[in-house]
Amino acid sequence: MNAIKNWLMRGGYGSFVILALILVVVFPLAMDIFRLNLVGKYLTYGFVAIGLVMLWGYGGVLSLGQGVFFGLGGYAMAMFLKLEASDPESTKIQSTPGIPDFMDWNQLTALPLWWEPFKSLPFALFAVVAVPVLLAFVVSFAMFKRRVGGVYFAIITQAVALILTVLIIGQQGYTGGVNGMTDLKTLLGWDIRTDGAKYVLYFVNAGLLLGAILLCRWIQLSKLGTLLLAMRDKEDRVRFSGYDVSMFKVFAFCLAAGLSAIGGAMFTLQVGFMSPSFVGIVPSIEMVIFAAIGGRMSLVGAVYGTLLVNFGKTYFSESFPDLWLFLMAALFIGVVMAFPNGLAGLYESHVKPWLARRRSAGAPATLPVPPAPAGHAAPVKAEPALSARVSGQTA
Amino acid sequence: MSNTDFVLAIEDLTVSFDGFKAIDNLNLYLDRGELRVVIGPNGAGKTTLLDLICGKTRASAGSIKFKNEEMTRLPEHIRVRAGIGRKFQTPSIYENLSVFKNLEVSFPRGRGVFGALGFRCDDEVRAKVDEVAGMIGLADRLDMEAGLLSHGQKQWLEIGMLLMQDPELLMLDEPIAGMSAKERELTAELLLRICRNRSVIVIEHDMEFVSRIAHKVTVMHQGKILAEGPMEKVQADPKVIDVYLGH
Amino acid sequence: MSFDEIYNITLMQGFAGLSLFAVLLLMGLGLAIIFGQMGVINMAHGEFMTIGAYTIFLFSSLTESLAPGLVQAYFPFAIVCAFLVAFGIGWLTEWALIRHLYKRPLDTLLATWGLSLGMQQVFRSTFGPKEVSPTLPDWLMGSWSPAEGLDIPINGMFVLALTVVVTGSVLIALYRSRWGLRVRATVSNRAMANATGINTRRTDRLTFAIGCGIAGVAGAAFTTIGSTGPTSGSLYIVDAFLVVTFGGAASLWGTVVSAFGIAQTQSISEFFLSGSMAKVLTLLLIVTILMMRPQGLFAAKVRR
Amino acid sequence: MSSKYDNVPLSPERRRLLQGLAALPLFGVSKLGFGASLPTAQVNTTGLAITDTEVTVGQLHSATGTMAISETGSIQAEQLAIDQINALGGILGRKIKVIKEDGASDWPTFAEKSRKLLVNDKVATVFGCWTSASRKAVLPIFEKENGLLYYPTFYEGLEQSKNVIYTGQEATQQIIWGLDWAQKEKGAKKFFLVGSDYIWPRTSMKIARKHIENFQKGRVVGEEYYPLGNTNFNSLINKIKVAKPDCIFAAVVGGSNVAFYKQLKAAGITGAKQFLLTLSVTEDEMLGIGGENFAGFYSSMKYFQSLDNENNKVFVESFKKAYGPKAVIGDVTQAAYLGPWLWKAAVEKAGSFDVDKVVAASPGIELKTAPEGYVKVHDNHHLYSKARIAQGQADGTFTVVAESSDLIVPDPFPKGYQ
Repeated sequence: MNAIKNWLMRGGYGSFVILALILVVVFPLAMDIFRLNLVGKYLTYGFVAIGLVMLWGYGGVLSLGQGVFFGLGGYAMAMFLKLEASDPESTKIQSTPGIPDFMDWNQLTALPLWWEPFKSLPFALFAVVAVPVLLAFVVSFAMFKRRVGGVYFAIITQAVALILTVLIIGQQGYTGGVNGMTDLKTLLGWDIRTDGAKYVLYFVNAGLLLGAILLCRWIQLSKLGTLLLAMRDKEDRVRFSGYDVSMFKVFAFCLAAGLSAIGGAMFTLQVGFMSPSFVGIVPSIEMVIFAAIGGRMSLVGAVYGTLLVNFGKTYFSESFPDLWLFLMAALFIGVVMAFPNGLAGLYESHVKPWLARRRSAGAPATLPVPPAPAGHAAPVKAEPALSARVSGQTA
Repeated sequence: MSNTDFVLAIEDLTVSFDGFKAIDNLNLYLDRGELRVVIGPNGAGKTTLLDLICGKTRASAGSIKFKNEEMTRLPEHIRVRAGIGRKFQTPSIYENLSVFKNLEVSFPRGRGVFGALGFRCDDEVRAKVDEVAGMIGLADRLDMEAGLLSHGQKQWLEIGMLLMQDPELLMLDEPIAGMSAKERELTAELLLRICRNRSVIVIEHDMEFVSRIAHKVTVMHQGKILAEGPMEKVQADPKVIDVYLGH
Repeated sequence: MSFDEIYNITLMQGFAGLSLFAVLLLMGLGLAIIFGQMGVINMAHGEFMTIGAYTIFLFSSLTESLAPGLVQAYFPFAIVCAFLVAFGIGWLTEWALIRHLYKRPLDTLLATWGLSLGMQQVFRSTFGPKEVSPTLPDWLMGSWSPAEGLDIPINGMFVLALTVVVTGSVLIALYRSRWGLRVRATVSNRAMANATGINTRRTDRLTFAIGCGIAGVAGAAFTTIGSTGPTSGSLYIVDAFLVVTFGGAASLWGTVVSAFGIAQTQSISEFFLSGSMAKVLTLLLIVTILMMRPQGLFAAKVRR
Repeated sequence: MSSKYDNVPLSPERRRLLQGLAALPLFGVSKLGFGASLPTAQVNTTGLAITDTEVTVGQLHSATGTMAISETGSIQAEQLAIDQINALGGILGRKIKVIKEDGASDWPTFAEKSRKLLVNDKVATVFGCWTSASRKAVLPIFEKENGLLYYPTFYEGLEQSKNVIYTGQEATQQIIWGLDWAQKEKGAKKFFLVGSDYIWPRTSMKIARKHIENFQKGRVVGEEYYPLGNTNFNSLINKIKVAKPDCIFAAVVGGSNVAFYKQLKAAGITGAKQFLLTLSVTEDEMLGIGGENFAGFYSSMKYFQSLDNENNKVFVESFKKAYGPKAVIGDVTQAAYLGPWLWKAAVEKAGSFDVDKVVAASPGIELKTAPEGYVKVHDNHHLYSKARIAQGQADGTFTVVAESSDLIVPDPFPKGYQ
């Protein structure tokens, strides 16, 4: 017992276990499949948020173009699903049956060559991660080698997001344009639109997200994590200790890109389509705020931040659509001005000392684990939104 | 000059910022095991010289050879791995990490991305940390957060972080600035101890300290070398006196 | 196609590039001051432009209903007012928001992004979601036709002239006025500037407000060539940042040159390629050059 | 938005309770009170949110974001029609209750909200969507959950769904007659096609090109697309000047529209000198563009606010009464207004709110009171409607100059145009 307890305390895994319980047990029991599917969708943004924790919180590099990777991952998945949905039988109404509908609308008469490999699921899954990571590598290698950092990097990632959006929209014969790729139906014959499939996908998604958190936590606890933190404060010292600082940043950027891409692919599977509205600048910045609200240093906090903002968005846009933007604005400004470390920081600075005071008599004092992910601060905060949504649903 | 016994051979080194020559056609040779002190008035180009050697600044012209290998075009981390260590003027340590972590991170293993991922703190690392910590007098402070150390201790820690890598050339920019007399004394001893098996370049203003540690002194002025030699000789040089007193 | 026609088209295309240059420069100028001189990333810059545009619209509506006779004359006053309104709001923004964040430049980015969202909603609640156009005086409409088949847009000339005036004033102010001296002193060494008796906080606030005011003028000028809606500002913001970054943030001349380069590239490639591809090409070119020369076109070499 | 549309949905428990009560055959007091003709159990066999006194419908448009500019008119028109229907006693004795959702100009949000309306709120029908992208995003959901959508915008065609009634024109209805008119009346042979870069302009221009080249034996001297939101058209205008077309055929949308016409005017291309026919300027867009910039150009639509008939006079009057004298009505606004009325007619014909029955009853539904004149639902779920050309005036209004003599048959998959 004590061994487990120690393990939980040491790595800050306690909050992880709580999150896992919430995602895997509480949500599925408390929500109907419609709400659960929504949560699943939010959690796909969680991948981006934890990627940003690694990149921004740990690496000190802010990217305003994470939507690019989310989108690329999503598109790679969507291409496979779209091809499967476009068998000659169900597209016989087209002038060229057997190719995706949007190609037919744009007078393409044959499947473009670079689409061919996406007929294979293993290739598509490989591409989901490989394409975004490769792009991330090319972009970041060039820039970090030349010491482009901070604000400049953020602005260039924005430009990349803009370029990709314009490209996707402009090349609609190959990409589906503004509409994106819609009407995705089956994965190797398995209908992803049924309630059963949505449950399965939700658990796969939650599992992957928890796995991703563990992976990132492991990286944080490795020397690489120490170096990332060290670089953020004393970049020159790290460089003059013989480390190739730029490669560490490239790694963080590629890691964040790969995670975002997995999120994108899971988004496509759960929502049933992919569109360029995720690639652009606005969604990319929104994803940054998910991480900022949760706490840019806390993996678990970032997931809570994502859930909280999205629950808020859904709730407010249903009830007070006009207020939503004001609330979003207030969140941005408030978090930046008052709680730079987000909910996790709030938990560290207020809730934890309070809990400690209450317990101070019995339990031994806990060692402060500097960047420990926050635990129960967020769910407490999220409760009003949650209960409003959950009430009356069948369990 | 091709192959030499010098650990460091700098020839015709020039760097200019928008036409202003901070280092102007400079030549400097450093022997193995030598402790060289560079002195000179403010703006003479001392720190710029160290920046050029370690790669922080790129040379406009000239050559820097370390153990007969051309360094001028190499990136900083490669120069460090070749054996050049640099300490900055203000103590540059990881304040949020423990002393132990500070030293551990500086251990020259697992320097690539995946190497760092797989790095484990084994006995070899611990032994090295203990050894260095003993040298810099922080053996009993290993678990302390580095930010809580005194100013002098921070300076020593940074030197210790360099020692973790066993560099063949160690460059220290004003290591005793802001130290108490007692700390200066300890630092001088430390420097004399560590230069036994490596070369050291020190930038310093404190003449008493300089005369205590220096094997040889180089006087810089306006990006050029004004004089070079043993302390007594340099101190007697009328050009040097002129530069120091004429201003 | 006759020689005359080719000549005319070349002239008009040349002017198209010039007027795009004017637009980009006007967008970038305010930002160059705020971002370049102060290091603050103002994502609400586009919304400050929108403030200017709505000021013109308000003026136009008021003039039409209260003093229809003055429709031909209101525009210059409205531009001055656009500057003042944006200046005032910029002043307030600096006081309420920006001054707390000087040490965290990436956080100013997030906070001002939030601000821009809020401002958009204010516009929507005040002016409605639909796009509006002020009634322009007749002298701003149509074209100047010095020869058959040659039409030079008057609104383009107006924007160009305004850009020249604004840019000129900014350059003069920055290099000839006491404010400029204070700004440049603060930029190069804040602590020293403070020590020599410059009130850097006041300088910051004034600088930020002036940058916002120029954004307001830009927005006002754009009402002659485009539309104004609650989200118009977000159309401009990335372009504006690219212009400034590409030019080299700290240099106003860089901004001028980069606006010129980007405008000519885009305008010429648009003429020979499709509109979407021209945009992609221009952006790719900018990003590639920035990757090779991250400090931008013009950057001061500083001994560090 | 005015607060009068903020309908707070019933909580699910309460709704279930009401449904349960209504299912009790003896509990028919309220029915008598409202004089309803049919018991709920009979008109609602699929568990929709219908009580003895109320039928719940959804409305799904963008109240925020870039598309709010365009969709506001549709929101208002649908609400007006619903208010009017309610004032007449509702449908099958039940008042219409609206759950309004905001798609926020974001396609995934549309998908999320449509699923909420269908799965959670069990609405009987949805009036909504504006852009093709939002419709494409919700379409699989409507087909999967068997919902019913009334879609108001003129669009690119190439689609036909059991679960959608398209109250706007598909592309051929808007384009072909207009091009023929341009050829006949204006003698246009050389066309320059300009559009924003997305599916609707591209498909429209594809149809236009085929028609011009294969059927009219004319020439397309240029075809250009600009990114959505582009505001700089000077290079394009020079290209047009080089090509010297008889007709500029335009489908530029959104904020680009305003910049496009302002810059045309500034470059000396005015209605007096150049013939321009557009598919994308209604009275709504005119507000932003400004009449002086569009004066003399032509627009091809099925409806204009200035249409001179009794239905339209009444409609315009009630619309202005509801939304102020400055309110304008564009083509889509009118098409959106048709939605609730077409649904009412279909429900009453079917005698049921069940989606399958309403869908089955829809083809052949006529509306003699439509502001645009007589319309009828085709078997392919699009409307038969007339095509009209109107010329923009300096005061921002349109003057109708031509009207097809017959209703044009909708043909979402036109042969010879693919």
